[in-house]
Amino acid sequence: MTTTADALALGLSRDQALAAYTTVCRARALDDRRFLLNRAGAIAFIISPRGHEVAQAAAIAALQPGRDRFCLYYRDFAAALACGFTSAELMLSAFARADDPSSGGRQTPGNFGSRRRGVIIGSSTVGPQIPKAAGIGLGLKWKGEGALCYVSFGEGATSQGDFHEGLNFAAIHSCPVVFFCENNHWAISVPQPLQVAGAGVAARAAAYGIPGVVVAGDDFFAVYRAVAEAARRARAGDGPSLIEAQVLRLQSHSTDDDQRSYRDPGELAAEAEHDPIPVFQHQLEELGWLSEAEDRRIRAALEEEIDSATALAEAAPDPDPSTLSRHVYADG
Amino acid sequence: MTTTADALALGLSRDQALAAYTTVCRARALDDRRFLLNRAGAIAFIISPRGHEVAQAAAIAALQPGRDRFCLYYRDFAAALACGFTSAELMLSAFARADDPSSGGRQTPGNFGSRRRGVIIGSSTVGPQIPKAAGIGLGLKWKGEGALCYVSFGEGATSQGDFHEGLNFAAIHSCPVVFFCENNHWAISVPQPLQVAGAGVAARAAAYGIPGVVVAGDDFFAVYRAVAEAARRARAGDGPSLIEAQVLRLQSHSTDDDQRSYRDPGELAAEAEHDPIPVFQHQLEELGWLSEAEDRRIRAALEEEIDSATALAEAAPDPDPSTLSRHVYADG
Amino acid sequence: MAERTLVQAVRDALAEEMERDPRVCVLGEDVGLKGGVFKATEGLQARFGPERVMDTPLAESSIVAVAQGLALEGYRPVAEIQFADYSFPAFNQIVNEVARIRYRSNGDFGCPLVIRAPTGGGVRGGLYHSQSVEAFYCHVPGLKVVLPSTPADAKGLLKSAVRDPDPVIFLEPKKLYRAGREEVAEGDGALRRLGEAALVRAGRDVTAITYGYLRVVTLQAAARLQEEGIEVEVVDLRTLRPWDVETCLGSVRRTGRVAVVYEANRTGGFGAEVAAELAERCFESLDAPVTRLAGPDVPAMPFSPALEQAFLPDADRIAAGLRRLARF
Amino acid sequence: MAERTLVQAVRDALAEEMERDPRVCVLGEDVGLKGGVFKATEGLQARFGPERVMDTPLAESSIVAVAQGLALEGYRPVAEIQFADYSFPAFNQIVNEVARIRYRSNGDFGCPLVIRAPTGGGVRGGLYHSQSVEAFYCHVPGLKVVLPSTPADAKGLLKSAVRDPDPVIFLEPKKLYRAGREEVAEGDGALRRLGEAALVRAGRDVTAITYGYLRVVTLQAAARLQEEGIEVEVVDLRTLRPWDVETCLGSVRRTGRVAVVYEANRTGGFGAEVAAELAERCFESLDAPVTRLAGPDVPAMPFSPALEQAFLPDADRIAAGLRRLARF
Ligand SMILES: Cc1ncc(C[n+]2csc(CCOP(=O)(O)OP(=O)(O)O)c2C)c(N)n1
Ligand SMILES: Cc1ncc(C[n+]2csc(CCOP(=O)(O)OP(=O)(O)O)c2C)c(N)n1
Ligand SMILES: [Mg+2]
Ligand SMILES: [Mg+2]
Repeated sequence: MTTTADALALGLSRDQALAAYTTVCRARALDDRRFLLNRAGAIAFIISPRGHEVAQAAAIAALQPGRDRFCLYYRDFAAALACGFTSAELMLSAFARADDPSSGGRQTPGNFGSRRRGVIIGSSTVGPQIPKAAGIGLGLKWKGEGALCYVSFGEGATSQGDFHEGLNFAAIHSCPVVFFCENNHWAISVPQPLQVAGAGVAARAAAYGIPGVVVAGDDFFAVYRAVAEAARRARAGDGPSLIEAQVLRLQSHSTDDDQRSYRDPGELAAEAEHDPIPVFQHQLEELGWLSEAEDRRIRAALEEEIDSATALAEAAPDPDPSTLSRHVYADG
Repeated sequence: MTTTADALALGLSRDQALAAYTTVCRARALDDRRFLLNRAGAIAFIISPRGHEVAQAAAIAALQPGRDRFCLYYRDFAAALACGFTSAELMLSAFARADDPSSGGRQTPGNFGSRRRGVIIGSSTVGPQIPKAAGIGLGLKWKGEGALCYVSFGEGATSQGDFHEGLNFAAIHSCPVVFFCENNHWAISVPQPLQVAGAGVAARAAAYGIPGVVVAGDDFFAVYRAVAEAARRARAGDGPSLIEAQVLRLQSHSTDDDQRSYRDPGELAAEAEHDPIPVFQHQLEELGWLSEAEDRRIRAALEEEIDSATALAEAAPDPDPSTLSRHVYADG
Repeated sequence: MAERTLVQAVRDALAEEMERDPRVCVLGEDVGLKGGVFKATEGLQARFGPERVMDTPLAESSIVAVAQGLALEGYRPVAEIQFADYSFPAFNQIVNEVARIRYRSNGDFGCPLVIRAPTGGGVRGGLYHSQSVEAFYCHVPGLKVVLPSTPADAKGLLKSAVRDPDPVIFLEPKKLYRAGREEVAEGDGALRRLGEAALVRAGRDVTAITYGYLRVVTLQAAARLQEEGIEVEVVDLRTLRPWDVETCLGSVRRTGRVAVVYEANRTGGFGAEVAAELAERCFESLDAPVTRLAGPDVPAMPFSPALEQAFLPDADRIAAGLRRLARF
Repeated sequence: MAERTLVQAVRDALAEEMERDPRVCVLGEDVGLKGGVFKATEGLQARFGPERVMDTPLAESSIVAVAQGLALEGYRPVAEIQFADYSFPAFNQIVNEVARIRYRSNGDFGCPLVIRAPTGGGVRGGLYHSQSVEAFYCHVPGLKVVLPSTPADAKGLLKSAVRDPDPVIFLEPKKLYRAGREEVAEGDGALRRLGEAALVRAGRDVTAITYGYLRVVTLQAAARLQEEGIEVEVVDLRTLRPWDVETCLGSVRRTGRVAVVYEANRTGGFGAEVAAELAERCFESLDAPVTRLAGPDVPAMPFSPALEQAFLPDADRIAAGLRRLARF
């Protein structure tokens, strides 16, 4: 775990750290609310970021939303918030409303997209964003303005051929890409040993002659440092890096899944004790950057924010059925 | 280069080595004849194994045709001969005759297949045989009879997602597979630096936790040793290995290509001096296993063999057009 | 005989075939302990072990490639692709490799394997869990394509697919997985031959040829039209490649009117093949144009219920199309 | 104006568009120094440099993915797939990603790119260098599909494809690459609009709708039939998605007889869509069944010339089909 001294050495300001902490708490509060809404039958389907939030927020904190590009995946709720999505917007997407900024209710929630924010709309398909990020990186390299492309995915996605093709291309052309794997050791019910041959995801970087780093996903500062270093390399023209953040999946894969049917109860119980949010909170307290009172204030404000986000989304209109055939082509 | 003492230590008999040498010379003689026939307009299209023959023959010499499975690729003429294909059969395929044992004239030459010989019919598509070999290896592992699956491909094929998927699967399940890359540093006109990021093909094995070995493809004994070791591991249940044999492509990619249009003339001239066949011949002479007279006898016999193979293939009938629709399905 | 849902019937078919033939094995993402995301393989790993029921890495191209390798070694693999939408990463393995191996080897090799995948929409899966992919595979010589819509058909056709010497794409309409139950036979008594359509409702006025989930909706439309005095004959194709041209021709020659009803994108859908063939071969019996009632040309069912409903042909729309045809 | 072969016209189109618009770039296997295996990009790397004309690794999925990434950054990439048969490893990127990005983002993103690939048979390429793949892509909402058969069409349509805001699959009949020359205009004067068929021969007895290499053979058949007093009207679709329904309807309503002539595998080919649509919409004008004259249902053209010839519809076979129709 990063020590206080290490953290201070990163040059991250208290404001930045607290903003990230707020993002993390916002993601969690949103998630809690979505589960309530799901149980009440108000929304259909949830993929939860629970356990990944700190790693996601740390990664984005080390980058430059507004300047960089972000190819996120379906579990990246905290990352999306860090890129500028609001609670209300994510609620609109949970309710599949017309004003969902990502897709107007067309895609399942978790497929984040916003051109003006540099968040490239993904699909539910696992893997294809990885070589796409290499292409975006190539374009950014040609532009020469120092922007980079961040792309995230689970360890399951690394099994796809597209993972290999993307890393190979980006490495050959020194594309400014940060490959960020959120390794929660499970792809739905398939555990890492049946998914990833060899020592792990980061160990694959060497195959392409690029840096590969393993980092504890509940250590905000460690993730921040790893991504900041990868970003520095990318912006300097030194090419891509692969970062493997080890996290826990503190929920089932989705509300369509029940992990108790395939996981060891003891292991599940033990993991439940390792929520990364208290760890981050504790780090901030150690640094003297967060008091209990401040924490309560943040969380209370978030409750209100999410109340109104929910109210807004509940009241928002569904997509007009007559728009079904729009945007198949540019002139449609 | 392997020394005489090294070679003797491999336990390979003189007969075995001379058989492999004969295979190498047969492949070359066939190739020479095919070029003559091509220039005369008698056959349409050639992919040449020139420069790869010694590596191919060495690899197959370390395996057990009749017991093992072989997924070859289009440049594997010496490998196919080592697996039991005859000169006449390969000529039948060059002429696209009905009796071409691989495909009855349906595929371009170089797509070798024979169920009874354990040579799995490939397609012209680059890459798909690699994960297929993992599946064959899985089946062989289940049977538990100690057989293995050998699969070969160029370094260009390693860029395909299928390469990654195949190695990952085979490594996870310890499938008895020998992955053999014939790295000639060119994929048609694309040189290795634009194809393979990182240190090279063998360096990718570590990503999957399996052995990766680079070997000089003109050193028969070195290739033999590497493949024999990989085979030993595979049969013992220790899983797959990746071998990268560095070879030269002493011809253009195919008769549809002219490498002088994209390669440096000096480099081409220098490479032309490095034919692996004289190297192998010299090694055998050093060992006292081959005399000049013996060599002449072998080559003279091959000339005759190829004369009659050509005569046979020239006279053989074309496929009957009425068979066009056969074998789309089992009952057709 | 026991009452079974469609997904249970799939599971029973797999279990029976694995019991019958030790070469049969199952592989795919999450098919093991979890039993598949739709539970189609539930309990099979406990019963047959982790080799015969194998969780694969998340890589569809290799799932098909490994299945093919196993088939070449004499096994009878049944690969699950978690959603038909995710068969595309395996498209090259399916089309260039699996489908063409018999032809390219001049009959020396065959590749008996089954690729199962849930297909179609209507379960709020959004754009990437709702696609209808049959047209892609129906255009590939060397493949067979099956798309059942009842528990008994699913079981009987899957058992036949497993025993078939050729590769079979087996698409299961996910909206029907738990939509109803029916008595399903056991063992060889359950077998249904590939390539045979079912005349599921007799009628003299209009023929509706359909398959998959829209069979259910077409039957609803037919019931409604009966009240108006229009008798609709409904044919469920069940197997799309090869499809049962004779049964369809027979029906259309009787009624003189035919609509092909399918959920997939209209343009280039498999219904175009059916319509084109019938239009050519029934020309002299036709009293009205061969009509297609199909899904719109948008990528797939959106997640929003409002849009999902706008996509999926319902009984009203199908009835309207058939009524128009009857009155032509 | 200069005389150009089809492959030269492709090259000219690329050069002109790259000259006109600095965002246009070319990528693919061997497109650089070698200039492509068919020389469609010859000289472009020397002229525009190794970034704008980039040799990629041998990995089609990433070729399309990288092109897409560049498109998202505002470039106008033209990706070459060396043979249409090798587009299948990229099928997921093309269908699930490229084609659907505008729809899934509700119009926020677009993906203007062109994927060029030589298609079809007749050059002794064997089973894996001869396939006709258009039906797969024509079934995908979000894609446009172009398949020209003359130098001027190739140039004009490729230039329009490069400027189109949507992804275009641009298939080039390799058998016609060097089959003949014609005068081809330069600059914007060369432009041809996507979606417009060409009525390439007028005739009052039968309509033949075709595209690609078979346009040539259909015209030969039409010339032969003229000697017998049968006047064939020939329509070259040129763009398959969207296809020019109106021009086809107009012709069929005049002649009352129509054959759709295509080289691809008959079952589920794009000709099925054309036939189905015309059969439905011209019902009252038809004097004979809408007929398909297509390639057989075998994987592709075999390497053996005897078998290749048996696959490819020739003028005799097409004339026979049209004659039957005229006399129906
Ligand atoms: C190509 C493809 N295959 C299968 C799926 C179904 N699926 C969705 S998520 C998932 C598991 C992904 O695991 P991982 O990449 O580790 O990410 P995690 O969900 O654990 O964060 C699977 C199999 C899919 N969406 N896309
Ligand atoms: C999927 C696919 N893409 C492209 C091609 C065209 N092609 C045939 S061989 C070749 C180069 C292969 O290079 P490499 O793998 O290094 O083998 P080598 O020919 O050098 O032995 C290419 C691009 C193909 N056959 N298959
Ligand atoms: Mg995971
Ligand atoms: Mg090579």
